Amino acid sequence: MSLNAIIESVVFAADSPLSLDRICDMLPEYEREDIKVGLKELVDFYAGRGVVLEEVAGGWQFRTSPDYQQFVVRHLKAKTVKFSPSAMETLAIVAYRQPVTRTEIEYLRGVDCGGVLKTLLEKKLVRILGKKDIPGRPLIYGTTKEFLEIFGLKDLKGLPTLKEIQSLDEAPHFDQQEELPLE
Amino acid sequence: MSLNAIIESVVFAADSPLSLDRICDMLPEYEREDIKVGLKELVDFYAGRGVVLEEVAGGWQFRTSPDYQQFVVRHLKAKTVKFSPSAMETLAIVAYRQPVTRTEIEYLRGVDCGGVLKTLLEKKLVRILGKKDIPGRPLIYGTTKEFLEIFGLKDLKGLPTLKEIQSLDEAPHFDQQEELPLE
Amino acid sequence: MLKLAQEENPSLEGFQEIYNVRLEKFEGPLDLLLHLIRKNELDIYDIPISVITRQYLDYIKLMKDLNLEVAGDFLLMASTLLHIKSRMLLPKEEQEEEGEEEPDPRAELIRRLLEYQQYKEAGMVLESRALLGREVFTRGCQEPLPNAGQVDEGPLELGLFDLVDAFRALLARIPADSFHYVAAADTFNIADCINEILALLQEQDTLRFDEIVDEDSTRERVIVTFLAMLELCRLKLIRIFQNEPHGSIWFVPAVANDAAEAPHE
Repeated sequence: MSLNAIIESVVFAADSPLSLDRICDMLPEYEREDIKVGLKELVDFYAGRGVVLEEVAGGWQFRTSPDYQQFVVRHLKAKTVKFSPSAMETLAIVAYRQPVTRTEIEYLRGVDCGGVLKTLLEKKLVRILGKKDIPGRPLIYGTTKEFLEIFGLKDLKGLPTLKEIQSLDEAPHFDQQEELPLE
Repeated sequence: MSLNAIIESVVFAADSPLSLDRICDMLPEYEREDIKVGLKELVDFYAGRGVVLEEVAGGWQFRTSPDYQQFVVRHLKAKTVKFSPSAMETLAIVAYRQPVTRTEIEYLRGVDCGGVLKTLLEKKLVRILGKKDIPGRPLIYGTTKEFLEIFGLKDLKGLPTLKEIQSLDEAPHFDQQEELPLE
Repeated sequence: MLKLAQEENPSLEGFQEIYNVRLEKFEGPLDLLLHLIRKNELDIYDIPISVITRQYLDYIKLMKDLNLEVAGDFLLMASTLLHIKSRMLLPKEEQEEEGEEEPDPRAELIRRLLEYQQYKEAGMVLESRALLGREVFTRGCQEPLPNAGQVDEGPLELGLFDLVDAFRALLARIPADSFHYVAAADTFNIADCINEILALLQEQDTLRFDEIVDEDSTRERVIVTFLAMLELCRLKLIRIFQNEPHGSIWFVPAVANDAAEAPHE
């Protein structure tokens, strides 16, 4: 187990740049001088690679080399998108209550949903089904085929019901279980 | 500018494992075969260091080597991952038997699993795959990408093989179990 | 279940000596049975059912004596064991009357025990791996990247549980009476049926009534489908055609799919 590998793992996993003092505190079994030499050797070792060891803001940190920035930024487009809670909530309402109008969604959520709905429409998770036959003829929304694909559902009946999810909280239901044969 | 350094920087910057397909998409100017060779070379290059390149959850990711755990954890706030035996039993059943219904899990474990399942869902180790095409259309469960990431598995085929059903006397005795503290 | 250290319960010593049962944390009745089998060095393929039943019941009794809550799952297993035991006691002739070769009444239990043991062990093997966040770690620092904020292309990553959980959280906030009814899966209702028709109409432009209901459909299903159709018609989501009296009823979506119509609210 080499000191350099130890420093490498410690600096890599740290959530902020680690100062020499900090590294020394963490590795009391090693001499400060040896740690300094180790850091120097690691800097040389990584020099010219895609990832380099740098001293920033008074601490040591691994970061991608600026030379490769053009490739690294391509990530931004490849990153998986996670949904905000408000988008999730709105999507849930549309999924479970379709066909549903924006007013109904906003009534349920208690906040304006124009922006979120637009995002959902753009992402093709939600679509306009038509207009409701009531005064004002508001648009009504429902989920799309893409929605089913993303959630891996065959059809809307595959959506878990609230009752089913809530049953996970419920008390044991051991009594029904006895005769069930397992395939 | 070497391809290996590019791959290195791209994989390093990603915040989840990057699949070969994704890397190829990101680097259209390079051949898939060359990228594959590059990954292989990087794996060898990092082998034995404090940080290694690994294939997990269908993608590539840099991680600290388990050998250096004792040093790395010194500065990480104890957010230690801990699994109860019942969580592990349930998770193992979901992992090996997926798609599996709650009733099947409960039959196999002999106890109600609602609470455990919910925890596993919340921890994103288990997900709802949909509903089973049998009367009652029960929910079916499977494991997630996070499961593979946390357990360091390349894919589900990488699950340790189940011990063949054998007679009890040959089976190992799980003495550790006796130490379990009172909950 | 609880594990009680011997010294904490000196009064139990005698009991434990007699029955050789130690209170431990068991994951369930199968776990307890495996423990008893192992402890007595029994052959799992040929479990002496009366021995194991007795010990199992002693254990349950001990739990009760200690005022420990005995989970229903444990009682259920007790009744299963007693049932197996009684079947083992049935005279041979009586068994034969019921049919041909009666399978060993213990077979199912043995299979469950073996299988349970397998998964229990697999869980331990999994748990002993180098886990992310425990033995291994990924890069801790955020990679400083330009414009990392405004990103929303790329594949979506969504889970069904997240969706339902979002809805659940919402319902928890909202007074119950704002929701007249929320999906129920067990019975076939109009809402399900509407969803089904809408889903089908996403894939095809026209739909026949008899594509949704056939001769095997229950009366209830036909009525519900018809009501769903009327409701959809009322909402002006579909139009209905019938080419001849008693001919097939056809639906078409009232609005072409994803009409270029932008939300102009």
